[in-house]
Amino acid sequence: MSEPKTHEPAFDTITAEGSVDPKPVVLIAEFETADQLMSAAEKVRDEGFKRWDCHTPYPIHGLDGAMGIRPTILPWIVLGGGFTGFCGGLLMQGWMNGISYPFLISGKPFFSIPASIPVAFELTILLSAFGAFGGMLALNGLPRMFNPLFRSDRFRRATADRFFISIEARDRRFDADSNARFLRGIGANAIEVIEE
Amino acid sequence: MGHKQTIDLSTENRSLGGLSGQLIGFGAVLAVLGLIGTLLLGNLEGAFESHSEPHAAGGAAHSSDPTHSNGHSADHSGGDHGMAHGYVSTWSIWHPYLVSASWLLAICLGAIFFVLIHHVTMASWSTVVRRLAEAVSRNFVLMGLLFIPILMPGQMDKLYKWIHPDPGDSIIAVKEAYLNYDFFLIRMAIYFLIWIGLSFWYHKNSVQQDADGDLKRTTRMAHFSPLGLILFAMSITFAAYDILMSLDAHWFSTIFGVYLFGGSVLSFHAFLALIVIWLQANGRLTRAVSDEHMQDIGKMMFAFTVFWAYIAFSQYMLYWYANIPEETAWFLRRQENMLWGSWGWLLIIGRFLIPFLFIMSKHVKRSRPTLAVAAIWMLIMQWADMYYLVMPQINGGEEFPFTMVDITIPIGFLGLFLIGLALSLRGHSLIAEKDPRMPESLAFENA
Amino acid sequence: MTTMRSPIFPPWVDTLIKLIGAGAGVSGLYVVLMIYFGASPKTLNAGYMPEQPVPYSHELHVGELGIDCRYCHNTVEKTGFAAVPPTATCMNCHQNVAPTSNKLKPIRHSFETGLPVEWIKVHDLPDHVYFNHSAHVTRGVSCVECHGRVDRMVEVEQVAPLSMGWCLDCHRNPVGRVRPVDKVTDLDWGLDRTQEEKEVQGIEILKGLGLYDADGEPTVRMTLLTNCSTCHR
Amino acid sequence: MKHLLEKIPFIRPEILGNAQSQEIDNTSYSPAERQPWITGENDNTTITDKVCGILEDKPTFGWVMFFLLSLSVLGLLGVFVPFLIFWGVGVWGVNNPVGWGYAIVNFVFWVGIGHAGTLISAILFLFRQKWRTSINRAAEAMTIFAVMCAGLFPGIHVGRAWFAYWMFPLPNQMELWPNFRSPLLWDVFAVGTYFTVSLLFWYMGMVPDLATVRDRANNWIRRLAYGALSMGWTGSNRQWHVYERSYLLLASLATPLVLSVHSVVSFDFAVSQVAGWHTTIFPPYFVAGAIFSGFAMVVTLLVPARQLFGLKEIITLRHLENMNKVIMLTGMLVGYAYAQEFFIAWYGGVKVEKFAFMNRAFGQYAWAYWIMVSCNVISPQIFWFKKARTNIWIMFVVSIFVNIGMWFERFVITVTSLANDYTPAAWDYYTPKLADVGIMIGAFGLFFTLFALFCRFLPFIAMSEVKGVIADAAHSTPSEKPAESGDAESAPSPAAGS
Repeated sequence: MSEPKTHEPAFDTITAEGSVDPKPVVLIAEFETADQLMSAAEKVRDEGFKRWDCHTPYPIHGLDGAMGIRPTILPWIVLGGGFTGFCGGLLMQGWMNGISYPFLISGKPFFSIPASIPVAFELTILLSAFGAFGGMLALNGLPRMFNPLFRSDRFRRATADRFFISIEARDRRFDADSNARFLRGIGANAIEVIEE
Repeated sequence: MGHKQTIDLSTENRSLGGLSGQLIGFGAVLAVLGLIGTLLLGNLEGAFESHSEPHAAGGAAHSSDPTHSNGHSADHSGGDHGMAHGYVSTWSIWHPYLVSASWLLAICLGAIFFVLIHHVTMASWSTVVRRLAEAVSRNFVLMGLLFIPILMPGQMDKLYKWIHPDPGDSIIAVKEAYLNYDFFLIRMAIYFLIWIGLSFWYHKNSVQQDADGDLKRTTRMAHFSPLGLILFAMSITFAAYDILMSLDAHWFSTIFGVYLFGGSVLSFHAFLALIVIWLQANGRLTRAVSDEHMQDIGKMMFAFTVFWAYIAFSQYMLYWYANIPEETAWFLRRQENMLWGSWGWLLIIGRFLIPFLFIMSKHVKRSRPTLAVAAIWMLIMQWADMYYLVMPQINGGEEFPFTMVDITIPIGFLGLFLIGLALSLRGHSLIAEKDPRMPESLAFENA
Repeated sequence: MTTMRSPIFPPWVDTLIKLIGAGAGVSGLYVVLMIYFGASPKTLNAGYMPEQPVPYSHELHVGELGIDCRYCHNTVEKTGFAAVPPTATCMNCHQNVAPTSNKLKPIRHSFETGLPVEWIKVHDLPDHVYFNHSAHVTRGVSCVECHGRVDRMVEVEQVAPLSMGWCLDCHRNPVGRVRPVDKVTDLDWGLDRTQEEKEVQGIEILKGLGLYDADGEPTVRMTLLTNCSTCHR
Repeated sequence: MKHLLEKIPFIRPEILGNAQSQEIDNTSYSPAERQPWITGENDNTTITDKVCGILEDKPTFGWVMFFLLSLSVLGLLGVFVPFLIFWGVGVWGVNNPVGWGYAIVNFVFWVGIGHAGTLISAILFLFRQKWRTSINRAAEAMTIFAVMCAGLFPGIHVGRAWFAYWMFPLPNQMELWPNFRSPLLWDVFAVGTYFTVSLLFWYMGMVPDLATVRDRANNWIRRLAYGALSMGWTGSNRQWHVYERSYLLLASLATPLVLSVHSVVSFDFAVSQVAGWHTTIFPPYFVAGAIFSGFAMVVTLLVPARQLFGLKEIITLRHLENMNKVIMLTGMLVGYAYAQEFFIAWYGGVKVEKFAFMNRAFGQYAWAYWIMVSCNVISPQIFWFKKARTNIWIMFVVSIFVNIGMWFERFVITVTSLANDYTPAAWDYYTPKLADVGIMIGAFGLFFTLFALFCRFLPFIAMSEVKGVIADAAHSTPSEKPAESGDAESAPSPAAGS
């Protein structure tokens, strides 16, 4: 990985405005098709990179495997939310109508399971959904308004019709030159390094 | 999608072959066991005495109990509550018989629904198992035969009070135009004609396609399926009213047909999972039906577990909340005493809660042993549900009329059912060989 | 080739979002606490002590001289409304007692002209509440339960919040708050009793009213105390 | 016929919108192969251009007219809601014995409309129905707006609208809690949860598309607005992984939720003892009716929208045909429920029940009943014919019929049972007043205004999902053929496609 630089670097560099001592933070490689990305991703994974990612306009079936992403813990968060909602819903109704404010109306029991099911059910769903949405944001670190990737104009097509691999400078195997050559070799048609 | 290798069907063992003998043998053993058990235990418990003695009834477990002395049906139906009854309150052998018959009928109903709905939606994932469903649905013939004894003139009044209503029972009098013996027989004939017709026609077309590969058959089956579904919907609804709801001729519920439907589809998927697991354990269809398909069958089991609970809750909730006597009577018999009350909880927990939590996970659905456990459990629960619909009328729900024939009859019927299944599966492929959607089905993945 | 570019949002936006999030949480909590404590009738209504046209001291008249509440508020046992006494009631005594007092000038003026003294109402319930004094006083609910130790007040102030929840507190559990009917205006009553003793006696009184059964369990009539239409007619 | 219509200026595509897309018939069935969902020569680039174009190009004449018209209808709400709040609910026609009038009819109607969105986005997602991708965004938006319209009615019906928050279990100085045994409170939870979850689902589905719009934006307002809304989405696959899981979970949560909402709404009626309301089939029947009316509204909206925004290749005839099939199916389910109600009313032998249903069909509201039956049960039957299912004019007309019919269904249920209840002495005929009608029409204005704004400012099609469908189609066609090709070719297939 430490070959001497003998030619012009195979990538463009984008530097942050007003940066005093620009250092590379992330490298992006563009691919034309999803298939190219898929096979490239497998190779990047096999190369031993850790802090890298693919960027695609739509979720690509099988890419998780190609990247070696492990299953998320999100279902457990959702299950926890649902459990809280159901028990909380029953306890809330039992306490409010059965203990705190028992109120006789048309001879119905203060608290009963059948009449409590609808509200407990809705709260189960509501809190599960909060778990699913909030959990998704938390696990993905969103919202993340600032991202060095947004400095690249080319990268704007990542949400439209192009496929990208990004490698962070924090990765142990990061080296702009050799990484760029490696990615070119596996089908990237453009490489950019973003510096800050 | 495109990354999965397509399975070559020609290397797959896809005929029942020697297994048919095994299945028939196993079925025969069960049938004989059931028959002997029923005769023996039934005799011990006095089940057949009712033939000679019109009022004799009740299980042995209770016959020694002085407070529930045998057979005073006249007392019970006329005297006890000072009101006319819409139901027969005396136990007869036909009660457990009907429980078991409706239990297996539900599986057949689910099977024909499966065939129809997958044609109407042009679904592909299910193509690999559709032949099995077609074979199961052919057991309607057996079910028709099993229902004949109940419908005999001298026997049916042991189940259905409306045949000989109490004098002055104005509620039954109102519905006499519908609830009368002749019309009932005609309706039963129509239901079974519809069911047998649909199942044979779909099975025939499907099997013939194995030979000629005619795509028009697929089109024709798809074209007929919406009409088939309408026939199915109407027949299952009124069959549910006739066979199960009219056991208490005073009681009524508009959702009752949907209730039977939910349980039917659920128990069919459970049965389907078991057939597949059994076939695969014997080296049939080992690769054609993949984990992905099992997961989908499991998903349907999960979905209909929830659906059943939804329908059951809707029915209970609306009657419980409004608290109108003629509607709650049916539920009161089922929850006013410990035994039937516990049975209700058994259904809530055993039929909904446990399966719901158990097969929620994808791993449980994809693993054969766990799915088999879930499927067997669900089939037992379907039986428990039918038991709950039929039995609590006896003695107005005061007692728990469990006898050993409750166990032996379903075993015997299951044996017959398996023999019927073996006969239907025999002689042709276990898979709809030339169905145009087979490649898609084989390559199916849960994405 | 090197190009320079700035992204849509600078890095501090993410910090700002976190701060806003935390700030929203804190201010949410602040609003809740403000409403709970700040807007509570305990804060807003209790302690209301308007200056009356005549500095009438309940402490002097009731506490020291021992005039019974019902001497002036003479309708409490018969009607829903606790009458504010007419000037004539004052003059029963004050024709003779301190007849020339400067403080009593408005009283004398009222007596002469027939115009009422413009007392300021302290315990004022909303119009949609039908509070009936006789219903309470004749069933053993003492004046002190709602009005506090008026016999020690130089100027009358509102002690209780008089909120609906406060009313319901007692309506849900009246056991420890009732006393023999003849002790209703005895504001000192019960100081020598423990709460438990009061409750034991309270149950006996409520039994007499049919609110508790012979076994000391609340009867279905108890639910009338919390029926909407009991207070909102 | 079609050519004639296109000669009328207002229907001519170039006046209505940028209709550069072509109508391509992809509705023929062949058992051997499936028709593509997206027609024409479309790839990721053209899809992005077309969908983003709707909100990047200048508004079309058709859109401006539609928006202004909706806005002016919305004005009715601005007039009548303050009128109602100022004077009280006496301005409505409700009185004894019909204490529930247009307000609940409209509430149930709009909640019902709202069901299609979640059905399409959640249930069809679970059933892996790829045709949802072209229509789910618009349908979900429609759901949100319909539920907003629905929420309006209970909100203003409480009389003192500023106390509407009493419906929620908030700690208060009165030390009171809501009555959880009341089905109306279940409604608060059901509709509230439904709105919240639908909103989350809709917004979450939109995040990747908002990022697309952000990345194409060429002025700072758009970059800022869409940048903020898209939360910094980069299409990262590590994020897609969690995102897809979350989407699946939300779909599996929304599925029972959508069933529960109209079930709970049906409880408002069915747990009572009012004859004609108290029927156990109400919950599933209301759900079927809700899906029925919701799909009809989707068709009503999408048929013009695909024309207006040039989306005929993305929302294809086959999409519309499938929706029409669902309309036909649910229409028959509703018909099934009508029939069961009648049968059991007779079979049950309860006189008041029997009277309630006979009265519906032949009593003073027979006109409403038969409007309902002909619109809901009879009119969708035309979809047995494929020509009708794939003709946009016919489906548009039928969808309007269904909307009318389903409104009348709620009217029939609510009013007939109350007007002729257990006390014949109190029987009366319900007549709405001006404020009833004004608020009902105004709610349509609110709905269409919001929908028009959505069309202009948010991505109308779930681009990222449509791209996935295109990718799947590209993958599956070549790779699945070879293994069984021998068999497939041996079959005489040419006629099968017709």
